Amino acid sequence: MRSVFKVVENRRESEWTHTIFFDAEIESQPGQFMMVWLPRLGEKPFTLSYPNAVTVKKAGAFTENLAALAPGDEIGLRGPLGQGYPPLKKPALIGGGVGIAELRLLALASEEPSFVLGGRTADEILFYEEFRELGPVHVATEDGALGHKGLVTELLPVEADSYAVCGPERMMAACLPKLPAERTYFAIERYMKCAVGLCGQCTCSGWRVCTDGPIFPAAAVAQMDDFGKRRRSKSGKWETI
Amino acid sequence: MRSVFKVVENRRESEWTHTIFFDAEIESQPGQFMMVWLPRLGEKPFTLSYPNAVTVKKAGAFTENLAALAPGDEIGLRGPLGQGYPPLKKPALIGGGVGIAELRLLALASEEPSFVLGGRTADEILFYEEFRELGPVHVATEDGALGHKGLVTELLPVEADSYAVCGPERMMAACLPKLPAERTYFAIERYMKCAVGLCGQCTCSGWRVCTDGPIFPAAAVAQMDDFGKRRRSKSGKWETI
Amino acid sequence: MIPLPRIDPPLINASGILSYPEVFTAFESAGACLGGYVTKSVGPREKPGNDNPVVVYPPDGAVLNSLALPTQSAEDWERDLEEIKLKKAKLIVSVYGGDSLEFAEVTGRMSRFSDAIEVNLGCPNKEPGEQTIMESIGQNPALSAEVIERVRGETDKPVIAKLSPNSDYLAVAESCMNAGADALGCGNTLGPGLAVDIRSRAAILAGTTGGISGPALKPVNLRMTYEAYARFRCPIVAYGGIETWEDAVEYILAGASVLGIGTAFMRKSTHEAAALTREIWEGIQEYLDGEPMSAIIGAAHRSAEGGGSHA
Amino acid sequence: MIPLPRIDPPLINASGILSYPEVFTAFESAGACLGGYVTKSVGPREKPGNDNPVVVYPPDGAVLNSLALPTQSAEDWERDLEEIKLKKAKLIVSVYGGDSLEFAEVTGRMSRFSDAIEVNLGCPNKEPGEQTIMESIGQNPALSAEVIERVRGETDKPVIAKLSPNSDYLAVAESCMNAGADALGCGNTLGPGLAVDIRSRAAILAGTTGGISGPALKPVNLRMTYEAYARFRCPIVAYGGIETWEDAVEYILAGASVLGIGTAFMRKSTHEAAALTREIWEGIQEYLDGEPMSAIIGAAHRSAEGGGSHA
Ligand SMILES: Cc1cc2nc3c(=O)[nH]c(=O)nc-3n(C[C@H](O)[C@H](O)[C@H](O)COP(=O)(O)OP(=O)(O)OC[C@H]3O[C@@H](n4cnc5c(N)ncnc54)[C@H](O)[C@@H]3O)c2cc1C
Ligand SMILES: Cc1cc2nc3c(=O)[nH]c(=O)nc-3n(C[C@H](O)[C@H](O)[C@H](O)COP(=O)(O)OP(=O)(O)OC[C@H]3O[C@@H](n4cnc5c(N)ncnc54)[C@H](O)[C@@H]3O)c2cc1C
Ligand SMILES: Cc1cc2nc3c(=O)[nH]c(=O)nc-3n(C[C@H](O)[C@H](O)[C@H](O)COP(=O)(O)O)c2cc1C
Ligand SMILES: Cc1cc2nc3c(=O)[nH]c(=O)nc-3n(C[C@H](O)[C@H](O)[C@H](O)COP(=O)(O)O)c2cc1C
Ligand code: FES
Ligand code: FES
Repeated sequence: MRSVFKVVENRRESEWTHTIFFDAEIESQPGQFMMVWLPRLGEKPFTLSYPNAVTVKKAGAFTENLAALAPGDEIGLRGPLGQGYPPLKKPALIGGGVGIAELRLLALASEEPSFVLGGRTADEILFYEEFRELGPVHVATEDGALGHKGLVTELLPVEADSYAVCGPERMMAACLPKLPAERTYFAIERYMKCAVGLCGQCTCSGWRVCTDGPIFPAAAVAQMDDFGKRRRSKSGKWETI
Repeated sequence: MRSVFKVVENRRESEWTHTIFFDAEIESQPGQFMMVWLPRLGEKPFTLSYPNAVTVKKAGAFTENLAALAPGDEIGLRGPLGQGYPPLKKPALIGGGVGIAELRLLALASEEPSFVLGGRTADEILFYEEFRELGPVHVATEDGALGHKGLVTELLPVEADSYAVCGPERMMAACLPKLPAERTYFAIERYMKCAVGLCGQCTCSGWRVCTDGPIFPAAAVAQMDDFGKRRRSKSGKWETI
Repeated sequence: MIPLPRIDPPLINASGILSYPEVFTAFESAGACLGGYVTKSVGPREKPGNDNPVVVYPPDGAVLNSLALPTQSAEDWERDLEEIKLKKAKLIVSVYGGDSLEFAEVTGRMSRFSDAIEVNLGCPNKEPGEQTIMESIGQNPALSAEVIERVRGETDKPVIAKLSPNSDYLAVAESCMNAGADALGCGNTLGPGLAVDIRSRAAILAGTTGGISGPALKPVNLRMTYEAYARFRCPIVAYGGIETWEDAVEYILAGASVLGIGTAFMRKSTHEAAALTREIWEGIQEYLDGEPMSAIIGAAHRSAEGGGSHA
Repeated sequence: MIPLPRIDPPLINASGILSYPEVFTAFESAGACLGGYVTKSVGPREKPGNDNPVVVYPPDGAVLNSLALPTQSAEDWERDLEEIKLKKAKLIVSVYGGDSLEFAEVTGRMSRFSDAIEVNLGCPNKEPGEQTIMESIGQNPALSAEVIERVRGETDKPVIAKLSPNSDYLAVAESCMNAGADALGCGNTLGPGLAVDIRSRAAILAGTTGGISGPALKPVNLRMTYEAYARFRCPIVAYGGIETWEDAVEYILAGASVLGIGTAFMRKSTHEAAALTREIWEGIQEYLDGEPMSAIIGAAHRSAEGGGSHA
């Protein structure tokens, strides 16, 4: 699917984060992603936070433009792409930063989810109220404004039947040894070009994140030497994570 | 559909006519046609006489080759193409020459068919025994060897609920005024190149026989100035019929 | 420059598709929404073209044809065109020849019947032993210019130079425009391509290779339209894989002012084909939403200039 | 002529697809039936290529890409290739440069890692302001020969000259073969083509146009393979729309001895892609029915000569 839709709402979630709603509902599996196209500005990967919205953290020129869209503006979408989560039983959803938004549709699709969320400050704990209605929410903030003062990893382990982790890669790498490999899933991010498995750009130890992922079982992630360590930049040159 | 099959039987029907059976059954509507391809020799239009056979009258180089195929030889088929007959109630099937063969599948698909068949000699009345088991058969031969001595048109009119005519165009043109326009169908032949409506080569008064026909209602045929008169040759130049 | 006749709606058939005057009349009587019809390319002398098979259509939207320009003689075409009775559609006669003199001779005979002359510089098919027009003329800017100049001398009707996507078409177009062409045709078939039957191990087309038309051709001829419009801002008649109104709009935004439909008529009866032309034209009109079509011709260029960089 | 290494099975990825050594290793570990892997084209200096979007896939089997040869530096590629640990597949390094000296420089660095060097003469993509290799070198027989000659001087590995279908490729191939190429690559992407978004009225690819790959390309590169084999009877590595074993067999009958798969991996996970390679190879083997593949390479030519005329 490749289509251009109209923005219907720009909802400010925090200082850095906006949810952009558009006039179409996309059917996807939680964990799959979309390539968001802004005509003449670029195309980058985002996960749906609602069937009709993406939640965007301003990180550079493209996300600045995306977060500034107003009702009536055009937004192009290609997808859904990649492999999402399998159905999860009573999962603990462990999110950091804007990764929290990427867990929202998974939370809605799961039975008895619980949440372990981290951010620099209270503002960054997206969907906090909404998640509290779905299940227990444990929070860690670096400035201590909400919940535990410190890193989300310090809240682990927690009891659950399965685990889904989405956040900065170093946070995820820190979670890896603390969670049971056979019941845990990670959402890996890499620089994406084609997003359909052709160019090889998004490799994590040889597995193309756009088609083999972005969701990988922890057992596979544990075999990936590059995880938490290095990734290929736009030219293919290695950069340290 | 475009495929190459193997010939399984070459059945001699008469001095000039052979039925070539191949190892596949083609689903078609009676009246549709196939482009028969002999690799490196050419491709020409034929109507199925069985789901797995065409009946061929030797008329030139290609049909000589086709009629000489032996078991194991290759035969390419493209189709079915064009518009066949609508379902016909108690039809009289009026055939001349190899056109008789083109009526066989229609006969099998029709309730209570009757037959009016013509040829130069008895040998040319194809499927005579088989048709007699399906319904009454009226025959005219030019040499009087079977049935009425003379032309098939001399047997008309006959009683029937509908009429299907397939034979040399001058014979069909002679039938036209003798049959009720609203219940009669003609099978028109024209020189075919693409057989899929592109090249325009097969025009009869502007109607492309390969896609608008080869089966046309008599009411439409009555409006065609070219019917029975002229057709375009391989180059597009008009030739008289 | 002589303006193109008013082709309304701005849809026509592609040359070599439908081909003959009586087929145009049948289309008109079936309610086809075509504002003009283009003849099969008319050559100077009768020529049967390649033997069958002349078309093969692999899956996935590519059609290969190797008709190799069958034609009756120009005299016989004159007789045919005298008979023609189109109600309101315009008639474009497509012409070809083995050299510029033949192109001119055919144009001289056809001019009086036609509302525009389309010069076929790009057919990639040939009979065994022939050279293609594309090889002998259409790839050569100087020879193409000579053809257009001579054609120009034989007609006061607008002249459309129909290009091959397989040539250095901007160079050819440039010399054609300088030589007096009024519009560009973008374009003829691609390739040619080959299809091999794996069972008999033979090339399927009797002509071995065939020009590619249909959806597979669209991105290439769309780019040709885009680049030609950017360079010449002249009227462009676009051909190549137009099957839907969206395809047509893409070509218009790239710079086309007339849209030609060919392969999309494949396997369609006259009534189905006529319905397709109506759907395409209705889709374009809905898209226009009251704007004149001229307002959006080439609009993809304006936005490329207006809108920022590849950030 | 230096023979190609034994690539068994004779299937490889296409350059720019999968691209990186660690991806090759993942494919091998997933049981892919590829007897060789080709790197992304390696250039002399780091270059990010075009911005996104770099691919667009209209319906009907055409993919347009405008990656424009992103590359890390040749030094960084050396480091990457030192790490590589393929079990039995051969490694082909694809090289490019802005001129023959750069091609030679990269070849000199890559030669020791590779079982063959593939020289990319045909990429139709470019970053804004650049000239394409195809425009600057690949369309010019003399410059292409200069590239091959210099590359030849830097390696004792077999050299594959990978051609563009958009050029006068037989002339380019001729001069490459004379300059010391051992095999031909038939070929790179077609066009390029354009895709326009009708809602925003913008070209979709950031690079505006992109090379066409996938099924739409097959008839053209199949013809290139056929013609190149007829002329040179040399080893041919064929690329373009190979999705099934039937596609592969068509190319073999036309003259290919190695088959490259690119776009067919689109949207496939590593395990799905590996399964596809197995299906293709199994299909070829069943078709061969015990015959060696060499017995059918170019068989479509033999039958064209043997079998009658176009009657
Ligand atoms: C599968 C996936 C899902 C994602 N989902 C979301 C989401 O829901 N919300 C969200 O805010 N962000 C998400 N991201 C991250 C988002 O794509 C980047 O933040 C965005 O591309 C940054 O672009 P920029 O031009 O604003 O920043 P830049 O200044 O270009 O870069 C900032 C950072 O973003 C990364 N980045 C830039 N371009 C790409 C690219 N093409 N592909 C991947 N990473 C890139 C860079 O590596 C860099 O680390 C997701 C990334 C992936 C791979
Ligand atoms: C819809 C249709 C169904 C047909 N069904 C049958 C059938 O079931 N059995 C049968 O014996 N014949 C059938 N024919 C006729 C058959 O196609 C021709 O007899 C055959 O093409 C002659 O080829 P040739 O090379 O042997 O003869 P040629 O020497 O080439 O020509 C002999 C005659 O056949 C006609 N012919 C030649 N080529 C073509 C062509 N490409 N398309 C149409 N006519 C051609 C010529 O006009 C000429 O009148 C059918 C024709 C059409 C149009
Ligand atoms: C069967 C066939 C015959 C053609 N004959 C001609 C011709 O005589 N003259 C010409 O200029 N182009 C000819 N063409 C090219 C078409 O006019 C058109 O440029 C091309 O097919 C692209 O359009 P399409 O994809 O809509 O078919 C022919 C194409 C086909 C498929
Ligand atoms: C995304 C993409 C990137 C490519 N990059 C390169 C490249 O770096 N070097 C090269 O020689 N060819 C490149 N090509 C061309 C392919 O190697 C191949 O020749 C072409 O895609 C045809 O094969 P296919 O239809 O199987 O994809 C690329 C093609 C695609 C689709
Ligand atoms: S982004 Fe191209 S393979 Fe994943
Ligand atoms: S044979 Fe081509 S249109 Fe009928």
